[in-house]
Amino acid sequence: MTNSIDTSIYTAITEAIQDEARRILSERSVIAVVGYTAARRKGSAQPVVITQADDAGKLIFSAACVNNLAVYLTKAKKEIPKGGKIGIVVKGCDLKALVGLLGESQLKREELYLIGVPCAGVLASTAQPARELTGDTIAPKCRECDNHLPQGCDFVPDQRPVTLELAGKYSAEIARLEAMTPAERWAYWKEQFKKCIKCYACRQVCPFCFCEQCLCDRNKPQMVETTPRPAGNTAWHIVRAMHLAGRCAGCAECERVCPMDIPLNLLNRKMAKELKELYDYEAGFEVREKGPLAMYDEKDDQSFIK
Amino acid sequence: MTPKKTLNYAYYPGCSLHASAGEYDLSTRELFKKLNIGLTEVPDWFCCGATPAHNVDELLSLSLCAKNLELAEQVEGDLAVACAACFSRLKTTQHVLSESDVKRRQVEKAIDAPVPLTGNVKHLLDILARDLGLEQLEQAVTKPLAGLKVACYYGCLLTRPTDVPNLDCVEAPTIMEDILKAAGAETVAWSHRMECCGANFTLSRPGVVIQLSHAILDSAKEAGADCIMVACPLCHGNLDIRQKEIEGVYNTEYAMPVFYITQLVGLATGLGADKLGLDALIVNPMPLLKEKQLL
Amino acid sequence: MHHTEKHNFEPKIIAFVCTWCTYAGADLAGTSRMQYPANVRVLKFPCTGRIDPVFILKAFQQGADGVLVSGCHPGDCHYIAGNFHARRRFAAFRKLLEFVGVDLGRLQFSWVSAAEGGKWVEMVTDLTERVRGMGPMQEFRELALEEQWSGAIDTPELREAYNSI
Amino acid sequence: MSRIGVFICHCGENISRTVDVERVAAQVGTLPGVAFSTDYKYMCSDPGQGLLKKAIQEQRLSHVVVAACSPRMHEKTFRKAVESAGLNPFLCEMANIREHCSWVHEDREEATQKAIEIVGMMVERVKKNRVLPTITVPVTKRSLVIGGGIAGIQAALDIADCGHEVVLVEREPSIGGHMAQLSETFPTLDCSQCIMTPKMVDVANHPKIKLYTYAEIEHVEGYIGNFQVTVRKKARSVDEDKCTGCGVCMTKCPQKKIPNTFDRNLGMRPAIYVPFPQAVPNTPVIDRENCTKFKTGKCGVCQKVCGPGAVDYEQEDQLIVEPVGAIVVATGFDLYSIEEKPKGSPIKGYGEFGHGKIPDVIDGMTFERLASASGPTGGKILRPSDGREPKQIVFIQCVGSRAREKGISYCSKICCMYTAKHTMLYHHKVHDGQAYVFFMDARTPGKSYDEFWRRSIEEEEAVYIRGMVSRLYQKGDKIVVMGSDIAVGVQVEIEADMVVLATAVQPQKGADTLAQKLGISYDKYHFYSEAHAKLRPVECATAGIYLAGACQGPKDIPDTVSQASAAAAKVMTLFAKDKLEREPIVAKVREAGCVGCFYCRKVCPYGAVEEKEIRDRQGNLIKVVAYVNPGVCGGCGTCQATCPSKSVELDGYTDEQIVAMIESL
Repeated sequence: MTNSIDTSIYTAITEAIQDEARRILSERSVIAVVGYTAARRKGSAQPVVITQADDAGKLIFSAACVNNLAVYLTKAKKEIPKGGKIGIVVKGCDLKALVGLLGESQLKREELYLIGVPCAGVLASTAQPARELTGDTIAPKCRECDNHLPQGCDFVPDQRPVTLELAGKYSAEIARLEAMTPAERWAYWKEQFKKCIKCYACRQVCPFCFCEQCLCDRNKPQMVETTPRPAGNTAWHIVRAMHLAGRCAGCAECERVCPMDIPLNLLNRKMAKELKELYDYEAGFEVREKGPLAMYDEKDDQSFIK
Repeated sequence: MTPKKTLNYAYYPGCSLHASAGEYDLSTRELFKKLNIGLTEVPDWFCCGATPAHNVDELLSLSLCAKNLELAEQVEGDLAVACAACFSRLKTTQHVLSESDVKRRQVEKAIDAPVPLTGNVKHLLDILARDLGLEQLEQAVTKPLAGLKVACYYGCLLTRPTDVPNLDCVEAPTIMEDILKAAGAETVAWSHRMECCGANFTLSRPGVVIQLSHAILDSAKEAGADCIMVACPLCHGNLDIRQKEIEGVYNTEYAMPVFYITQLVGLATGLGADKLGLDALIVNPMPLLKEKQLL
Repeated sequence: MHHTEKHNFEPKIIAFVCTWCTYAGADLAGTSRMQYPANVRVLKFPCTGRIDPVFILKAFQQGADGVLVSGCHPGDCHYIAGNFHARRRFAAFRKLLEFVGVDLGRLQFSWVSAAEGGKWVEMVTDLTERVRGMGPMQEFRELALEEQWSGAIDTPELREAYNSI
Repeated sequence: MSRIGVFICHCGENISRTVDVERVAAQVGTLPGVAFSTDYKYMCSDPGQGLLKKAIQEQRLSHVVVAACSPRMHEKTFRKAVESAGLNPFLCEMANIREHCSWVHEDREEATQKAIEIVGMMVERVKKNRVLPTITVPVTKRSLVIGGGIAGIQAALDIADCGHEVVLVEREPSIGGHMAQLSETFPTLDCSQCIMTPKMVDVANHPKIKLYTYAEIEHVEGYIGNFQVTVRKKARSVDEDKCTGCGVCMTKCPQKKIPNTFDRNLGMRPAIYVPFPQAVPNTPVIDRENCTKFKTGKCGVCQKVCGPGAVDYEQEDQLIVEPVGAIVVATGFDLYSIEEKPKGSPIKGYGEFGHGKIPDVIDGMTFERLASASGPTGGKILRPSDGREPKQIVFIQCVGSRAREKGISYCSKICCMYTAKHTMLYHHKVHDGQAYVFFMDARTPGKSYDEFWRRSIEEEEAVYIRGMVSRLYQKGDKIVVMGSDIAVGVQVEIEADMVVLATAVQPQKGADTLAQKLGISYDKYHFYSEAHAKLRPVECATAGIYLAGACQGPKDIPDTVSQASAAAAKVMTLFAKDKLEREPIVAKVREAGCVGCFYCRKVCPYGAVEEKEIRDRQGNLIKVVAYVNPGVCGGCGTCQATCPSKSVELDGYTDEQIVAMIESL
């Protein structure tokens, strides 16, 4: 097949991750490693936390390792033992989220041991886990990936991913929507938001939705209608996109877990694009104290203000 | 000697180098060949408009350079320029057009093409001192210019005005001295390295040129220089071709050879007089070069 | 004189303003007895920095046909930099609203100082007339009326199952 | 259930002419929660307020809405009235139905309808109002003055004379600043040290002034009335209590070849030294970088010759914490240097003036030292290169100032005057010499200033040439000055013996770092920013911090002294009360919801947000949350709009109040 993607290095990466995890666990330089392991269904993978060097052999890396494990360091950290440095397996996209969390005082770099993965891409949520990784089965976010080789990690296996030039789906879709009239766009999103069942899986999986009490769950005052009606859904998704603006680096987990297939990452990518154009800001490349909406320049654009 | 990286440039000689300053063109090509730096002449290039156009018609002067910049896009690599006046005009055009959208649109309409504003326009000095690097240049020197005291003359346009050419410190550059030191020569500290030679008044108001160039020659001599080095055909014309005339007016004698930078660096890399066009210089450099045993 | 004629549609305009500049500017319009459409309702904030984008959303959901956000000119903020933060926040938020299909003609941002009573009148008048021309903000209103739980799962099987209940 | 009272004011006829006030009162009276509703001719009048108070007591009202004029007009009046009736003042709101309604609309029906909605909106809002206690902050009646130049000295003396303790911190070993370096001062030509040194002695002897020299500000915490300032007192290597100031150590020090920075490196000083003979305190300091003892371990002469045994090589830096209530910043200025600047610096040097490499091209301050009777030449004007008297001297003004291409576009304000002074001093000392001045404009506003400038031309024979200098170069032992005279339109060349540059006034080095420690703002040149350019010129936007002198912008001595006294007056005003009261419109953190992302801290214009650790009973850290210091919070609410979980809330403008208003419409 012409657009198949070479994932042969994943075997070597798996070995390297296992060796490294074994080393750091046996030296007790970390107390746990968060990584991926094989799941029951053939070819699939799931997150795992290992605390014993003997369990290092459980770790894998494959095209099915889609999850962003960063979330296990913040709100899902109940799974993680306390009181020491944590090792974590990160793809480039996951690393961007981690970088954001470091900037938002949610994590401390010295408490992490980052095992970076040279990644050629992972499978789309719609593809069968056992399928070959191709230009057709690859996750949409991987098509526009600019971080195949994570930078600034403590350990990165020696392999170099071979990547394929693929047309970006998000940028094309954003351009398509931007070309519409407001009414057409409203109709499009209305259909999308109507589908929402307010399961909040998008919120649950997002590394940046780390608030202990979400604004949208408050009832004094009720800022956002909580029922899964179109009005409340629309408000929820607008507020969500606004809260992630300048922070979301595009791990696209929200979109992956959405049971109703709402193109959530599209909103996030649109905001990222706007902030890049307005303030030349891109999330996730370096740990920065202030995001674009927490700072200002006296010369900022104000052409929209009369 | 091979440079660590391959350097290739589009080359814009400019009118002078195809006429009165043929030796500058020749020595540039030969030196670059020697240093393994590729030069490809921009096809179909034409006059940059220096020096009268910008005094007469701004749109014309910008359009001439813009078109040349556009032509240069066809050739791979940054654009190498030898003449200080061409360099100044091309850089000014880029600067003005990137500052003013209105002018850029006018020019684009005039030349019927987009103006490349981001391409690098580089003077030879920049290429030798930075792209190739002084260390590499020093390694290429086989016959160091030992004992030759040179007054490096920058003139007006290589570094000025502030923020346009960005070649070196605007008022106290050292790039020529750096290059010549790498070539083994001794450079003198002197007062008139940045003064005007009269440039384009050479035909219209020779009186002014004689006065200004005299001050330059005088000061170089006072500083104990054996010769002057330039990187501009106009300066060269005033200091070299008119030297005899100046001597006559002021009743003095300089016999001060005026070299192009490529000629002196060429000598240091072992190129012969024939490949450097030394015979084209009006003030005969041979006695000096023989005295210093450089030929 | 202002609108002696009656219109078929009187838009509801909600203005979020800072107390130091725009609120004072609106006061000045009053003391100068300037006239403008009575459609605007003013909500006073200490600073544009306090204005949460959610309020704008809430205003539209509450039936506003147009929203005006106005504060101190850059450099004049009583709180040093609140308006600078607000400027970035709203630059981003309006792009988001635009992307989900809100016509930005209904959302106006302005700097109105305590001395600009005339500018306040102009802002309110312009926005009111513009929104009047655009007609009512139907989008959020219609949305609020829709009760269905999930529009996309509208398959014949489900419909049949629903009807049989 | 709230019992809200609504009072509709007619404002004479101002409101009632276009708004049907009775109808508004009747309509609003039906709103849930409204227990009482009435209208009255003049609510703000004594009887009007009486009506309000009576209703509160008789009707047992829980909240009040007064629908009348703008709250900017009478909110204070009605809140006070409400308070005197026993209610918390913040349970009263005003609905603006005059400026925002009756005065701007003519249609009675429309205006009445709008008034009903405005009042209704405020009724919904006031239901969510909470009791807010007035915030009082104690005031520590001591102040810190940073910088011991004339500005700092003046401010310190004024405050101390008023009976309040002052901590004066100076970076150098002696106070005095730049004024101590000057020879004479314009426009009176009185000797600078003669007028300066008595003030320095006053500082040293003042019982209320605690002086730290050779000391810097390490750290500042706290807020108006309650700052904690950590001062680093650098190791002087001489015990100040023991030293008698006899000076034997200085005469015996074998290392005497260290350029004297006080004399602009024209003279030499020993390694143990006082900057100048009139220094305050007159205690020497060891320059450890140049001292043989510290470099090689050998020598120790000063310790041997010191009678009282004051020399202490083991001395270390001390950190001292000083509690103060107010801070005056008076760090002064520095001079632009024409030397080549590091790459990428927005400020550029002067290659055309030789980048400072021509020895007889000096700056104005160096000329001051040459002209000073206590200077390195004993007041003779002599060339640094060969000690000859310059017969032709050229002064160049606006070197760096008003030169955008060099990175500075402002006017340094003092150079026209001091250059005029220099030409006079020169003429007084070198009778057969000629002074030339290249200038762009002569700017001489100030009492007796223009007369002084004219005197330099008319009586002291200085030749003023309008135009700038393009180049200086050394030719033999002369300096050739190439310039233009734009008045005549010719090029000018002068062969000078000495050139004096009036270099731009810049903020003191490290002004930005100090500003960051203090939490005050500064402009792109690092001059400190005042709270308002016209109306609050000596206050910083950060409460409790005041500015004096050239740290805020170029200034001459009279302006500096005036501003210093003004800053002192502001401090004294603050100290006149025992407690500070402030409006309780401040942000508060809901700790349960805060996840410590500190977005609030990132956007807070006041630096009011601090970290607070939440621990369990065993002392284990649970989480770190934000804490808003109510003394520092300015009350803008930017934090709340930014907080993702709305865990910080601005009292008086809570989400509940605002949403209630929106939902009422």
